[in-house]
Amino acid sequence: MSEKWNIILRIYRQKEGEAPHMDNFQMEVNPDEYVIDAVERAWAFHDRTICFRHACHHSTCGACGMRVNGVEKLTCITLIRDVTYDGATLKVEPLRNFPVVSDLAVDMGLFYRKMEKVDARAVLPVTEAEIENPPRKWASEDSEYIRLSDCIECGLCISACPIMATTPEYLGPAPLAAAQDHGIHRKPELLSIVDCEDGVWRCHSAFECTAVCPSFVDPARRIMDLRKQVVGTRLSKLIGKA
Amino acid sequence: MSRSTLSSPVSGPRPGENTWIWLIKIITGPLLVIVLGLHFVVNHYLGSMSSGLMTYDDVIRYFQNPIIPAIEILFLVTVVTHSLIGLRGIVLDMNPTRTTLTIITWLLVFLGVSAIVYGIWLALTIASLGS
Amino acid sequence: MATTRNQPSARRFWSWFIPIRRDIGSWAFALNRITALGLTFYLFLHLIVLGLLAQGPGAYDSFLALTENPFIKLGEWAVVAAAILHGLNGIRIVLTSFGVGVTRQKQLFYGFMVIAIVVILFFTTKMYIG
Amino acid sequence: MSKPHVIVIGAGFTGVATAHDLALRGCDVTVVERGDICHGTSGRTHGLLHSGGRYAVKDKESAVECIDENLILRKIVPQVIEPNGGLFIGLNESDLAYAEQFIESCEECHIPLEELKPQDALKLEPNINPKVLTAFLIPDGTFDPLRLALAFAGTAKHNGAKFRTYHEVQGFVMDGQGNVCGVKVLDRAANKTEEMRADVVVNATGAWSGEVTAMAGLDAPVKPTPGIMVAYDQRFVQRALNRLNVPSDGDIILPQRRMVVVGTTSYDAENVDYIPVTDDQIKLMLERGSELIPGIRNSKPRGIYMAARPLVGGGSGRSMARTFKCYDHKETHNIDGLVTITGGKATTLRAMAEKTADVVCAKLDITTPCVTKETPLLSYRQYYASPN
Repeated sequence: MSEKWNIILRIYRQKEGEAPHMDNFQMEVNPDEYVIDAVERAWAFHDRTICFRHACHHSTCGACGMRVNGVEKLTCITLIRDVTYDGATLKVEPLRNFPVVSDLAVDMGLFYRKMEKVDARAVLPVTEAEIENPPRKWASEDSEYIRLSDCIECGLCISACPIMATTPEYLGPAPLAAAQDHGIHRKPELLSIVDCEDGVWRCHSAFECTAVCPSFVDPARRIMDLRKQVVGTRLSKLIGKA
Repeated sequence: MSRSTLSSPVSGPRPGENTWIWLIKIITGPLLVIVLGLHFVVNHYLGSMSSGLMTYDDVIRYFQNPIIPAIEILFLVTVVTHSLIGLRGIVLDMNPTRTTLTIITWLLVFLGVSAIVYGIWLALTIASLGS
Repeated sequence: MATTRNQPSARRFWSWFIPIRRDIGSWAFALNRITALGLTFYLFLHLIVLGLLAQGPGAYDSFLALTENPFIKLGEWAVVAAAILHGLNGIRIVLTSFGVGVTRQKQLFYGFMVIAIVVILFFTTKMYIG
Repeated sequence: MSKPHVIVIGAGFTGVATAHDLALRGCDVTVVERGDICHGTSGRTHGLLHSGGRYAVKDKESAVECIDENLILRKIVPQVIEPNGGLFIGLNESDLAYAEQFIESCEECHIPLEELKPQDALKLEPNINPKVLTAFLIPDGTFDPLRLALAFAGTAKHNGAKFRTYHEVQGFVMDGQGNVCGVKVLDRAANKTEEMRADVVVNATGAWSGEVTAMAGLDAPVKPTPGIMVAYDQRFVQRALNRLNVPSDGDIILPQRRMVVVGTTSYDAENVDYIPVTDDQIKLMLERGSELIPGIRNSKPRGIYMAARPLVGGGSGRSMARTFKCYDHKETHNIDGLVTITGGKATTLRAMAEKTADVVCAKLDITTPCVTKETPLLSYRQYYASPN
């Protein structure tokens, strides 16, 4: 059943101190493979100096986010069939708004530090209210099971957000979504972190983050909800004082 | 201008924006849609010119009813506030330094206040011309 | 050891206005920003022009004659169009900011744009044929 | 007296855990990795926090290691674990026959076990095969592979360890007497080579440890044994699900975030750098997986990948022991300064590090004992908190 396609894998290359350029690799691929497999094969058989980041290959770790044909994707769950066709090129570039370590590998340190600043939850109860309503039906409702949170800190939303492109100081969609996941009422110290120039007020409703989020987090909607929480808290404080 | 963020720690919350600035922008927005709608109607229906625009005399007559200058001044205040807050938002997206931001903020405030004062004076003089 | 390329920097602010391969939200964002800049420029131009009213009928009415000039008329049409587009998109942002229709923000945008086009067509006929 | 310098090659589970242990025992550690954290097999595990149940019957040694480590990891790094337990389910007669041995062996390996009636099992996990005949509750769990490694790496970094990612070891630096005293490294991000000196070099490159020891003219009896894993886009169960039989292909299903991961197979492979996924194995996972959870048939795959286990010792595939070995090449090949650690399971990363650190500390006559059993790890994001 494994069909064969001949594609040109066009990879962004950059070593420290050298000007970035694009390298083309003529490759035979199976369209039902994933983009990360093509990149890994380019490293294994074509050019051992290609640097790229990957780990779990099934969208739980968030390491393999890249721009595929200009759009942010988790390359481990993006089928080659969905992003190119036989005889075409497949352009792979690093995520935007992160310093490039080399080629496709970027340094997401500052992004992780922002997630730590809002103390984003890594694990949460399975029955925690889902963002969708009605909430997804879990196998057993009344359980006290714990699961890893939806956000896998892959950085796609950070790369897609037009405001993130203006300043490294902006918290960005994922940290704000994590703050919303806590809720200001449950974690009041978040108020001063998100109610500022680099917080919820910089979002200009492009909804790009939700468009590229691979993990059901819907950060844009959470930012809007966080805004309501902040306005509500500020108003009640004002009325409380008055 | 962009330094590597490799080792930069997460900076403290910067006070350039807050709930109130956003709320004012969000409240003046829909208010504007209503008042601007009114303004369009007036400008394109009540005027004596074929295109509906108002000549000098139309304007004077229109301003006799005291409610009109009041509405126009309200409209002026909302539109100036809304647009300058929005403009400041765009400036923020240019990642200005603290001093640049403060200078620009005060410039915008000055521009806004002088526009409003000038507008009020203009509306009152036009209203007085009629009597 | 990482280079500073590819990093957030305000220098590339023009990328706001060319959201190729981006989602409809970015087009709305770009449209909102362009119309906002246009409207703010017009606002202050409009204030200055109205100043002529204070100098008596001659100055004002003679300026009014200018509105027949096709370029000025087109400019005025653009202002009307920009105001309608910006206004309706602004309503979308207000609604989504308070959670209304936030899961259907695309449909909201398309809906508002249809209304905008209808209203603009109405005003165009009013201005050019009316 | 300055701290002894140890270079650890490989930032997979074993490498980062060893760095953590050695940093706590007062060593100056540098981890050298050609990719990023979890670039090799460690990333592509299915994430089973092993209770040892699967190996209780046939490989008691590694089963006991697993259950001990399972309980320790739940204590020291809870924020990367889904501690919801596991379920062994029997679906046919041969499964029932296996139950007898299974209960005995688990008790022998002090793995807590509780038999459930079929309807109770179905009440706990409604999506499992309704034709379940018997079920056993067992303390399995699942973890996020990258974050488990980052938790160890972050804590190690906090205690002074340095991480050189995208640095590929190309050879060893030998002193006059044929002993290893450093590594020749290519910084792949800058295309520059450099030499790094160390008192001891630890080769923690798992399935690649054979390739690395070959650079010193030695061979390590590691047999890369790949296995396929297929992730599906629905979370059918809260617990790890195992088939009650002799370990075979496609008899484990693990929940992880909003997915389930079906594993695995076991066969020999030569080229470890790239192991292709074959269609027949994907079909096998779907077939076997849907025996355990029929619902898998109408869910979509979300990531299909291959990972090469670093198995040690004789035999091949399923018959090989899952325990780990630590070689001090001074004893095995009279080459001092090089220690290789390979084999083992993801769950036993702390125990492997303890054993390796014991060997390294003995060589460096460091007497501080291992404390990783009771030292809680920092948040995995700490790895990014303090830049290198």
